[in-house]
Amino acid sequence: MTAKVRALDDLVAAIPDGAYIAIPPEYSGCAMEATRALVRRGAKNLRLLTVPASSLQADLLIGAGCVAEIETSAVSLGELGPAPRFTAAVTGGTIRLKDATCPALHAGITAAERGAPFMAMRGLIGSDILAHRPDWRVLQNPFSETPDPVVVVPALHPEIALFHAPLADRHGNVWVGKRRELMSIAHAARRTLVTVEEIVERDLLADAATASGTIPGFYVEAVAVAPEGAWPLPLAERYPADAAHLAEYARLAGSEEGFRRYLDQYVLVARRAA
Amino acid sequence: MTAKVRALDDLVAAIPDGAYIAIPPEYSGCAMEATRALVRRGAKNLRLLTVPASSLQADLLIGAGCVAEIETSAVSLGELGPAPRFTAAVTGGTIRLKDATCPALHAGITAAERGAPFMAMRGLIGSDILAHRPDWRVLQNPFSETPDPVVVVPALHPEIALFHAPLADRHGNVWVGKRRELMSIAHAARRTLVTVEEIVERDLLADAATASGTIPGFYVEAVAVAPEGAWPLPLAERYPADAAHLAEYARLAGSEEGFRRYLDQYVLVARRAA
Amino acid sequence: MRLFGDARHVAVGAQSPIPATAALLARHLSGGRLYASLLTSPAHNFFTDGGRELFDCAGQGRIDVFFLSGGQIDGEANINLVAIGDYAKPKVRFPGSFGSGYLYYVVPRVILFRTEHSRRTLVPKVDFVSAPGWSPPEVYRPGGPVALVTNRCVFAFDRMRRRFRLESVHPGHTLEEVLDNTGFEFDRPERVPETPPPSAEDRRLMREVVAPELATIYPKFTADVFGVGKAA
Amino acid sequence: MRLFGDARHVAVGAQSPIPATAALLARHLSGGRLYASLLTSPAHNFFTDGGRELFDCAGQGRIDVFFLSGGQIDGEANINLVAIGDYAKPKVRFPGSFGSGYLYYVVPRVILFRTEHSRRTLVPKVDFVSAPGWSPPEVYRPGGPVALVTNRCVFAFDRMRRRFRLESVHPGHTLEEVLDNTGFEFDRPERVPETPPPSAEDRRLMREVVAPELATIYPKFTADVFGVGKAA
Repeated sequence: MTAKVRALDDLVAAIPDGAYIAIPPEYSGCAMEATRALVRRGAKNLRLLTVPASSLQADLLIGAGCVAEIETSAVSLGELGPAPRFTAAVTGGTIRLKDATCPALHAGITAAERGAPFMAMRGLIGSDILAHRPDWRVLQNPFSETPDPVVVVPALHPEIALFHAPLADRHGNVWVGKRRELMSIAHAARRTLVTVEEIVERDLLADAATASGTIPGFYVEAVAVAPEGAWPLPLAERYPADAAHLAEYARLAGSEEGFRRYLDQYVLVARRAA
Repeated sequence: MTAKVRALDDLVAAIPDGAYIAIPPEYSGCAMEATRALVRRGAKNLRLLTVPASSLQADLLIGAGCVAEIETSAVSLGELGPAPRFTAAVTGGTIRLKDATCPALHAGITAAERGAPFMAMRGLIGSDILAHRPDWRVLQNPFSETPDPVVVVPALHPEIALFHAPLADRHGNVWVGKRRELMSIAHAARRTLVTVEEIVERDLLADAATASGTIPGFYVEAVAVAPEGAWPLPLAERYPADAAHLAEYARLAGSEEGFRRYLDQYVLVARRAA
Repeated sequence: MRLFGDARHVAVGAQSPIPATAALLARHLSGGRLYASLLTSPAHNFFTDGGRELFDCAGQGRIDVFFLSGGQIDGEANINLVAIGDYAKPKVRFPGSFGSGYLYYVVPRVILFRTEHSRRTLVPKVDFVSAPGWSPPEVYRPGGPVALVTNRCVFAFDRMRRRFRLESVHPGHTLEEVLDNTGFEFDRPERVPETPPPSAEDRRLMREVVAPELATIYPKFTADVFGVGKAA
Repeated sequence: MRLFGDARHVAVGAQSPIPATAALLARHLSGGRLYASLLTSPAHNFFTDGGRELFDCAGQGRIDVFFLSGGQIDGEANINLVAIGDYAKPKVRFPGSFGSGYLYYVVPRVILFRTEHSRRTLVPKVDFVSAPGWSPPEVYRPGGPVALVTNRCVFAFDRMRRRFRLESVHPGHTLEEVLDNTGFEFDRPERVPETPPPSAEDRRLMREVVAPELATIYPKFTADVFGVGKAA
């Protein structure tokens, strides 16, 4: 076993162009420092799977031209309005888009976690979401004697799960606490790459208090330290969102030219001082 | 909202005869003190769902005549051999039995957690487990163009989840740590009744360290204090199995008459001193 | 609050400051009996099983009330959170459907809200159905819309007739104004009552208790509406 | 150990003291590289997502080796963990199938073990198939049996021929004894080798390191086999 703790650039280098990457929602643990490194690297043709929605992370990658396809339930800057580069890419037809609804993406991840080929879910019948998803199916519920159509979605097997968490140890065990969606995408993905605030020297699985919120190291290919690595997004129990910075992003990213200025100032430069 | 913390006898009185009850495996958190109270009460016609297997708890309830039906992947005393009252009831034809395999029961619970009518799973094709389960179905995988049969099992909706955990608070939040199967059956069941080692005065959801292993109180109907409530089975991080007592059980329960002696000595008497 | 019925658990999704205000107010008025889960608030989020738990909970029948909005809402209560114009090449793109393609079907009392009450938002027919207002009888659908609240009025939704009915017009607004600004047809009583305003005590609770709780997730909203200081 | 191949993760279910010994020994020999998950041992259980995680992990292709036993095992490697005689009114009832109806299909290297090598246990045809030894081509089956280890010998399983082949006979046992006590037909080489015994170092590790670790979950086994004191 090679050491699980890597430098951030090595972790980012392990993400090939064209990779199919699962990312979490903004309240969970987004690997923003790694995302900026991907943009600096000039990553291309990524296929993003947001589980289930995204904000700045997807918008930044799309605006920087790193993304060929996105499957998502929504990309939005929340209170600050629509995600401008996502919106421009969709109206401009420059990315492939698979519109979903949150629990359909959770269902696909659950199927992958369970090793099942598909998962059934309620809802969706009669919606245009379903009408535009030829890769989903509608079955008659085999347990019903009366007509009962049920949507089934295929298992989602991302190649890479990429996220940010508070703690990891040297065995690659990663503490996520209540943020269980991070555990789910690690289960579903073939490879899991994680940035963390800090590496602890103790074994996170050895203590019952931390074990219950820890992803075991055998799911994790590599971890890299990235202090404030979710910035400007929040990290639960650690730091809130940087509201002023996000407002600046929303303002600048409203135009292609402003977005380029944002990249120059915050992304393409060497890593910001903490 | 009535108070969530009850006396043990009140909690047991809330389980009606004929109830469909989900119970966890022995390494998890079995409400043995409540189980003995059920036997003393003379509970009848219970339908047990072991998620996924059981040991002393199911054997005791079956031997005492409380059980009409059991769905299980196995009932066994582990190193001490087969579960004698379960074995006698099956060979004697005195209970209805639904044989399963562990992940089929997890799949049924997952379907219930998700509000899905059924869950697909691999395995089982060509087994006699499947041959004896007319309530399961085999579908062609709708995502495969070549023949690909897949078993689907219906959602399992137990009326009651009954288990034992280390801690609860006054809001009914229950700390289970790594024992997530307890959380799953609480999600799937209509009513959840829990015995605990102790009630703490703090809010288990307020602290990130405990929150990640806590079942929120809105799933929990009632909790009751039962010190050493899993005895003679183990409770993780708290106490090991009482190996000598289990050996005595295995010896006595080998015969109907010995089992009656066991009941007289350990179950039908007033609660043992802690 | 009346729209909550005898709910035990109200959940509020992302980007919903007004519903969040209503939910937290209702929780305070219930003395804590009512669970109010705000998905994006660490302090008002009782979930411990990850991002899917809200949907699981709703599927289990444990969420009684949810709020949904729409870029467009039509007279059959279809909602559109996706796009205006041709889906493949839209004129306007909204963020996306979030959980609406599921929650609208399974939560018994869905309250639609849309602060901009105009013919642009309340349309005869949505361009994209994120979730339909009603479903044929063979479709599993324990949930659906009960009301639509706008900045001008309150509509109730009649599931049998598949139509909205005007319930009340807010103080300072008129029936004519509602008729002028609504793109779909709706029923109405002969005399349309005025929406009862929140009591002085409710207004105090919202300003003094609820708004500070909301400030970490909706800093802009609470600053603009309640004058509560922005988060650092 | 040879049977583990280049495994990264070996899991051991309930009631499997001998496989647990082998797995922990392999973990020690690998310098900790190999994950050895013993489901019923708090100290050797890396799972944090509840009782289902072993099965999930196996379904994800993350478990390389698993051990299964059977009340009966037949020559096509079908295993029976349920009953002898008529299923509806059995003569003998075993505990049940546990996870075999799934794990036997999805774990690439399943090692069957049965300490009682007799015509009672190794039968021409099992009375109940908890899990079949092989499946027709349309059935999803990345896993299955690779070997059967008994108290007398080691069989390899040939998935194409659907037959066992005698690999080696343990020291102190004979081919004739194996033939006399096996209820099914099997292939064998012209000269059957002797099973290599564990090295002195392996025996020391098992006795001094592995047995104490196992004592909390298999007190009877470790006391009987290694003379390690029973748990309190």
